[in-house]
Amino acid sequence: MSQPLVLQAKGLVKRYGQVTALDGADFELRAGEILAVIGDNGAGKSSLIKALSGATIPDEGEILLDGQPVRFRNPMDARREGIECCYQDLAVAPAMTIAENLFLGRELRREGFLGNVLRMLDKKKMLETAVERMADLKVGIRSMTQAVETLSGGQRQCVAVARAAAFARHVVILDEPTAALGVKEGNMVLELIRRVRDKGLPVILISHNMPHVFEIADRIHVARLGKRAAVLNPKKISMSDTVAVMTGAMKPEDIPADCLA
Amino acid sequence: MSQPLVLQAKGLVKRYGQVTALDGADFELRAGEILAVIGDNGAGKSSLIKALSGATIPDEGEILLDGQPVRFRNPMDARREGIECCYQDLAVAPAMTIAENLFLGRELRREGFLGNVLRMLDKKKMLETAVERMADLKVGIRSMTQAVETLSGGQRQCVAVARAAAFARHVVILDEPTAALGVKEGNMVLELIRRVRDKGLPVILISHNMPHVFEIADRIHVARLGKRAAVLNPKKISMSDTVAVMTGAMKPEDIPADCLA
Amino acid sequence: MDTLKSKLPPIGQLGPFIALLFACVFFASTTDNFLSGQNLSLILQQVMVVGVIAIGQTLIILTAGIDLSCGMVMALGSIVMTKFAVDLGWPWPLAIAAGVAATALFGLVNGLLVTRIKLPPFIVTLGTFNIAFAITQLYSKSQTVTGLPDEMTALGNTFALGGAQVAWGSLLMVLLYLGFWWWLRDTGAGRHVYAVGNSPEATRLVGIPTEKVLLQVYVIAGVLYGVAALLAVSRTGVGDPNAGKTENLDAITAVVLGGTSLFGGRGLILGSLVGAIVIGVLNNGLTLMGVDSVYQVLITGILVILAVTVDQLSRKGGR
Amino acid sequence: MDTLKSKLPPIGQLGPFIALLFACVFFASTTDNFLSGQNLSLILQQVMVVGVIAIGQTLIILTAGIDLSCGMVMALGSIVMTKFAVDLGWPWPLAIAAGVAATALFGLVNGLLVTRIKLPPFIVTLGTFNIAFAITQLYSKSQTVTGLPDEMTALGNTFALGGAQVAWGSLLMVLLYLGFWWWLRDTGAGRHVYAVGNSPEATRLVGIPTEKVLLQVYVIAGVLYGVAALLAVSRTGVGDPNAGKTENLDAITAVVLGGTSLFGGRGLILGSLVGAIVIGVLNNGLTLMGVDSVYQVLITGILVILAVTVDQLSRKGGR
Amino acid sequence: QSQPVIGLITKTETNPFFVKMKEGAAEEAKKLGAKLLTGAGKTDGDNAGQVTAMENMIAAGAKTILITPSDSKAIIPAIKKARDKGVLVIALDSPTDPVDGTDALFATDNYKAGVLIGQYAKASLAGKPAKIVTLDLFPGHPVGAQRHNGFLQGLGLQSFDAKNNELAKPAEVACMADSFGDQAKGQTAMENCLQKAPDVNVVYTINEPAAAGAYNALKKAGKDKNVLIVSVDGGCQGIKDVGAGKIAATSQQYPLKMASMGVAAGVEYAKSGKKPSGYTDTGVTLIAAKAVAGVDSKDVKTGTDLCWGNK
Ligand SMILES: Nc1ncnc2c1ncn2[C@@H]1O[C@H](COP(=O)(O)OP(=O)(O)OP(=O)(O)O)[C@@H](O)[C@H]1O
Ligand SMILES: Nc1ncnc2c1ncn2[C@@H]1O[C@H](COP(=O)(O)OP(=O)(O)OP(=O)(O)O)[C@@H](O)[C@H]1O
Ligand SMILES: [Mg+2]
Ligand SMILES: [Mg+2]
Repeated sequence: MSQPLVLQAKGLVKRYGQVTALDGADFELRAGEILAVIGDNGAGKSSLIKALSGATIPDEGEILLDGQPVRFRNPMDARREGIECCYQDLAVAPAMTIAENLFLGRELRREGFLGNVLRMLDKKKMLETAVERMADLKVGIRSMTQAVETLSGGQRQCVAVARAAAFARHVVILDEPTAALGVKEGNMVLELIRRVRDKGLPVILISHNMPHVFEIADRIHVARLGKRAAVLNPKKISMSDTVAVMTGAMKPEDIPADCLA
Repeated sequence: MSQPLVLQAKGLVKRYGQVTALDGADFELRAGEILAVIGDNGAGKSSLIKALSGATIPDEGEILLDGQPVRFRNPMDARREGIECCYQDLAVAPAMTIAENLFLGRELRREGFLGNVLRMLDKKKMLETAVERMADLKVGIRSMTQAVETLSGGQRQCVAVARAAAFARHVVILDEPTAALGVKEGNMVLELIRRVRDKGLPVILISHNMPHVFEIADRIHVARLGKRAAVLNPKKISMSDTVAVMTGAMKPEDIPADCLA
Repeated sequence: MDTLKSKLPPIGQLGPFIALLFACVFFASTTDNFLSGQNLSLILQQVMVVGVIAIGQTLIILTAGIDLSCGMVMALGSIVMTKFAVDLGWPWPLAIAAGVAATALFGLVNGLLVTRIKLPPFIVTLGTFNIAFAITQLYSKSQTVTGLPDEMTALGNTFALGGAQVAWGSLLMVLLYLGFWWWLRDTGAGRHVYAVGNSPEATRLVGIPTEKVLLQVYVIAGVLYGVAALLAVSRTGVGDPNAGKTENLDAITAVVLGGTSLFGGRGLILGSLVGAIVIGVLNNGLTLMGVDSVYQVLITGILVILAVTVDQLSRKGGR
Repeated sequence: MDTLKSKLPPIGQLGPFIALLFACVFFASTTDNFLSGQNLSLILQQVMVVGVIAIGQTLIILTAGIDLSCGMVMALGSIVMTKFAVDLGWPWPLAIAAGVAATALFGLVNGLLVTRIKLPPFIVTLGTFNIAFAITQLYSKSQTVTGLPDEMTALGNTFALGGAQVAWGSLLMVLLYLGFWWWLRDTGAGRHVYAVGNSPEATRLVGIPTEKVLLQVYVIAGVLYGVAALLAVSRTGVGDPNAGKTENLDAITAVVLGGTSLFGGRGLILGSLVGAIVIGVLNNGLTLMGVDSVYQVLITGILVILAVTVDQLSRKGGR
Repeated sequence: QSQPVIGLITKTETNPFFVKMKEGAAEEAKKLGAKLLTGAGKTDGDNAGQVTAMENMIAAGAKTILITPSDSKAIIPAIKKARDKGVLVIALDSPTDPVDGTDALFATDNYKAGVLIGQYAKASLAGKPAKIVTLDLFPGHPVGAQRHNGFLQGLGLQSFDAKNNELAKPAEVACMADSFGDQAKGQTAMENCLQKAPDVNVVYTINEPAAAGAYNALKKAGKDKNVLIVSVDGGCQGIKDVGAGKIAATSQQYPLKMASMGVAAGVEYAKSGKKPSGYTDTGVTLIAAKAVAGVDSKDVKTGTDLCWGNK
């Protein structure tokens, strides 16, 4: 139960003008777990994971990776540590193809002279890999050389999710990965999350879909008003109590101790 | 049961290059009903409602409003008929404020000379109305003069939903309005949809959220591969059978007759 | 709270004003007569043509377009109005109307090409730049038109205002700015200009006739170039076929210095006025300092960059 | 299927070529010697300077930037390389290197201002346009530099190719285009240029160092302007301090005619070559037809608009 | 025998001086039955554009090129290429450097034009100390430098020689600004200079549009009576302004004459193969409404008759 902490944050604060998106938020992710993060709209979930993945720099607070303090100045720093994130607003380049988006910033080069010296891309291999990855999600996309802007909302989301899952070496962060997905595709993403976890990588999953959360999460981090309200154990607490905590109907101190995690 | 048909489409076809998004889709919306449209990602749901709301022009097929054939050449034509649509990619102007987005293209003018001759906007009234509308959705947004680009994903969606609901005089179309919403906010949108229906307006609701669909829909239109696979009666059919029809596991002809609607 | 704040421009939009202030303080301290009322009103006169052109340019840039033809269209307008008055002997109000009609027509052509055939504004207006230039040269036979009726140059006359002589044309420019500021801020049509520039697709989807909005902007800009033509005529007292070559770059510079984004949808039209004045102040101040013309070019280059740097830094945090 | 299709440019990108074809057919039928090998190779020579500048301009425009300074920086480069060779007596390879270093430095300055202080490229390069002009004038004392070593003008020499005399410089231009085409299409660095222009925020979020990509593009463009400077020197045989004033507009026109979007992220670099050639063909063909020079301006304006119209119509359906 | 083809390349499209030149050439070509091609640089000082125009004209079959070189040195290699192909090249208006770069030169001396108005200004001042404003072309333009430096030379002040492209700035010059030869910009420049040097008594302008702009500025400031404006060109409008007392004196040049001489030489070359050679000075005449002692000048009537070689 007390696995080592992989990613940890203490007292994160992020202000946007008069709005305080994060108001002293704490966070703990353990090795090999699936941690769900839930909360009302505007509770600061996206702001939290943006700080964890280097997309924004928090005004206050500290982040520890494997117990060591780290400072991510940009997403590259986080990526270098093997943290991959699928953002809520997807972060895809609409005019570029699916294959290109999948490998953006992680392009495969050819072998030998062409790749090492001329730095030529191995487009064939990238295309093949893209076909494979998207097949995993069972999403019926005809051609990987289609521009992402021609995809349906759900298809686009699959591209972003597949990218994050494919390249992570340390932590995978998914911000509402199933929001636009159909029943089948949503289940495929849950399946994918499990596979990632089984490879030993911890996953942070933000979701508003309670059945999904209860199906897959090992622990539930409840965000409320820019803070962490509680961490719950989905095996002990009921779905309705969880929603009550989330919306503030149930005070954190009223939660039975055995439901905490 | 056999209410008059408000909006009807026959044999809609829409092709994008090699991709056929709509492949002879039929559609029927009855007066005063909530019609859910479900289907896999890429099944052509968004393409269907875009054709119904004038956002795209179908290559083939016809659309009838109150039994009269209509040709929408652009969203303005549909709006003039009182059809309002909340699109999946939201259609908001990110740099403009929430209040401005709510009233975009439907601005309120001042009374008297200032409004009629100088066409001056009544910003105060628009602001007040915006506060009211957003309060309906119980979404905690501090200021209506905030730019939409500073909102969280769910807050942004609320803006788009509120707009469509506020201005419709004939038909309301919502494309995955609850996808990014939290449990509480999602329920508020369902509540809003009911209120709209109770005013007598029919609502088209696209959603991947089966519990929502079964909670609220009067009939369920199942889209599959660019066609209408079936129209189901949620009071008779089970959720799992519905998913089976949607994914193609159950053939339309195998559906028990009393489950059709 | 909402209402008070929404009446003041956000601090981020004060950048251009700060840059102007810096420039003024600098020249006030390095030259003797920069701050004299007369010199300041002179600067206002010198920028009135570019200033009015920059209004039209701002509208177009707010829709994510650009207009390279503005100066040449203005030159054509001034030739048409002066030749109609002098050669054809039309009464001056009609002659002026003819000139404005010519520039409005060019605006209409630009607008139609942009909205109907969906051509990029850069190329369309580059084309009409050439066309307007050639027509101007051919129609005027490259000859300056002189002997205008006094009424046509009346806007160049001045009236006393607290010691300084202010030209009627400068006043007109300021009034036009205030009018369009109000229009953009307080009318639906004005807000739609921002919306089209900010997100054309979203604007179309909510049912605003985006093409009509665009077309209207190009025509309004054309009319404004006609007003600028009248100002140019009243300033120099002639119809000059050689005018208008650099006004496009000057006007775009004024707009960008004023903080309006070339990507459309964001900006404040009063900023363009400030931008135009900054250009005039640099030109005037450097001449007063007695800087050699090559060095003037050098320093202008540096100061333009500095001005936007000030603007950018004053916006800090407002990512 | 995927692979075959991905090797051919989509039909929508053939627009510029079609426009070029139209222009050629038109001039071939209205003049005698337009289609002669010699005339065609002449056109290639005439566009080589703008053509090479347009490569750098394309890269910058693909990142949603714009470079107004390109021509002036080129002029500065040609003055530096010729004065170093003639006045300082440096050996020609070193002198050329010095000129290219100067233009690359300007590219670096542009890039740093754009990436570090986040200034709009339009204003930054307008500033460096002025600065480069002033430095060129001051350093050359506005005097043309003559008496160059033959090696410096060797790229202007020609070799026989199937009856026509082709300049080495034209060949270099074409090779550079092919090289950058490959680079943009087949290397990660090239794809990142598109990504930054298409969606800077998404590119940043996937962990690509967007500022480094931008900076690199501006420096590469600077180096290309140095190459263009050498081509200009070898074409005219002198170092000309008054060169470079209109190359920015010409190059941007070539890029836009070639179908690249000024909003970044979309376009084909070979289109810019075609665009540059279209400009050269219009200029050449109209002179061959004996059209009066004012009418040439008029017709150029109309034809430029027609060229993009053809492009636009050939794209139909590809909304 | 086919029609002789003659190409005329001016510095720009718009300057009335070059427009007149084109008119003169067209008239002469029509008279002599030649075909005239015209071209120009894109801006003043655009050498590359002139080179391109020359190449295109030769490709179009021109055997004679008349050119007003934007850059006297930079154009030389291109002219050499043309002459090597047997094309007759004649410089109009201003010489190339070296002068024998072209077969012949039909031109005017811009430096001398400056000297003449300088001398006129000196005589008019009659010993009063000069306080000068110069409204120049723009940085780096040789003609701008020649007229400016010639003017100062004529005034007897420190100056540079005719080959220098820098502008001299003796102490008597209170303000220098660029007018780009444009009336509106000339007016702006003069207004600014008046702020700096309110007690100016001599204004030199690069051409008559700039002079008209300067006059406007002076008049608005109520100083038009006390200031002497001198200019160069001698266009019909400029001479009118001399007559109206706006401009005190201007150095008149003769573009029509240059052009018709050039065309005639081209036709002659096509017929007989005879090339003209050497420098033909088409002359500069000082035109002033009020003659001053010690300086030779012609009156406005003569100027009007001759304006740009009308008759
Ligand atoms: N760039 C920004 N500028 C200003 N305010 C911002 C910005 N980004 C976020 N906010 C504000 O911070 C608060 C938290 O936003 P955040 O996106 O973290 O919410 P969230 O929990 O992810 O919500 P959702 O479930 O709707 O995605 C919101 O009130 C939002 O308006
Ligand atoms: N502009 C376009 N260009 C090319 N293909 C398109 C375009 N728009 C949609 N498509 C294709 O049409 C198909 C149907 O798309 P549509 O958006 O209607 O699906 P959907 O049912 O709304 O899916 P989702 O549930 O993911 O939103 C998809 O395969 C998509 O790739
Ligand atoms: Mg979020
Ligand atoms: Mg959809």
